Amino acid sequence: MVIKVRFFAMLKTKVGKEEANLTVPENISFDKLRDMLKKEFPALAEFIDGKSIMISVNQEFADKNTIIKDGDEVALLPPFSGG
Amino acid sequence: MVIKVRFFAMLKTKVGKEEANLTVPENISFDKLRDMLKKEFPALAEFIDGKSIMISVNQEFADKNTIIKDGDEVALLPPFSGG
Amino acid sequence: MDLVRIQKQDFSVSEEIELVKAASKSIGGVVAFLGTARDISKGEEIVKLDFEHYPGMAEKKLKEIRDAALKNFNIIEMGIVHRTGAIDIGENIVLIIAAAQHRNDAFMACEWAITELKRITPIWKRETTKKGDVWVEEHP
Amino acid sequence: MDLVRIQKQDFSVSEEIELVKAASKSIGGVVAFLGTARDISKGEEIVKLDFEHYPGMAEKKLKEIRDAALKNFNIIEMGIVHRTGAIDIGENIVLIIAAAQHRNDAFMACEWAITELKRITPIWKRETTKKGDVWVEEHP
Repeated sequence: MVIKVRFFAMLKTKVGKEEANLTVPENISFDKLRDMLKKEFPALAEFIDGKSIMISVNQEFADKNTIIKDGDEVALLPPFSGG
Repeated sequence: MVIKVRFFAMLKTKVGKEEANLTVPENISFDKLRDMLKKEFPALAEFIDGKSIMISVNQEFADKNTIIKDGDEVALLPPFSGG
Repeated sequence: MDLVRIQKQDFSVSEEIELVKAASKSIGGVVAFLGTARDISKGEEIVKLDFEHYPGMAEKKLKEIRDAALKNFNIIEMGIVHRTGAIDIGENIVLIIAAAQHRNDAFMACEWAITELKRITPIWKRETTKKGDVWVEEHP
Repeated sequence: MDLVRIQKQDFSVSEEIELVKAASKSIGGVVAFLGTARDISKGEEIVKLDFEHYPGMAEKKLKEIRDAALKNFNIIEMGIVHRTGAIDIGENIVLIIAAAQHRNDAFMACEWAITELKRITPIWKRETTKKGDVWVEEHP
């Protein structure tokens, strides 16, 4: 199945693009998705490992229990600095 | 000596005027002044006794240690309700 | 325009904030408290309010509040405007603006200042209800 | 006009307060937090700011903050506006307005909401200094 991955702020700069389509196995777990993202976007590996970024799925904060489905929109969110 | 006494809000209504001149002895103490005010304006006696009002001298809060001088402006201030 | 005032006419919150912000480009957080005339007080329907103040002394106390806030809180500027005279339901009564580099200081100073205003400023509110007029005696 | 918005253009604090006040005549206390672009950050002179947000998710989070504030605090209405894009020094960035019958509730809700906004809203600030651009990573 194919998901869309979006990048914001400093991560967008690191990756050099705003979004990417990624083919992932059906029923992929959240942790496996993290591993795939690190492999696919090595520039972001240290941020994903450092846990300084959050991951959203369909515009909601995701965690280990989040189920990823075909066509989902995943986003990598660096620390917020609004306000 | 003569002092000016000013009344505000509900006290103005009780006394029926905004201000009055009052002749008091030289070197009158603050406590003696309170007694004179009660005698002179009996409608206010219960408020002065009840300590629900504050007294200012020359636009500063006064207390037992305040010295009253000729020409001073004394005001009887009911509880504040600004803001 | 003076940063601390008592006046009959209404004020513009935006304009008052601009006045306070003019103090420094280092202002990052502004907290404003706006008191407005509400239609109900202790279950009684209010028709209108009237404010009376002790001219001279009231202004002096407001200036003392600003001075103390600038001294005791880490803020850059403070403005205080209180209206006097007749005020209709929904209208502005009082505005306190605290401006600081960081928001926590602005929140603390603004909240302190409105509490202090109610405590030490010779201003009195008369509420007109359908039953008549009454000078408000307690602090809300 | 929506009470919760993200927009490029500036806003008027007075107009936003009117929008919030329109909710009820029982509003007696309004607390507004206004975040503005200051010229110094961690000792570094700032030339300008740029804000980026996650369209859709950021608005959703702001709406969640308003809903939670209305549920958890004794307030009548809340408005939240955050700007995006380029912002010059001294300009408005964010405005949170909490309106209540009594001021304590408005202060608590407003302070909670700006802290929560910084915590959960996908908005990012880029500071331009004379040395270059940097995405701000920490909460102030």
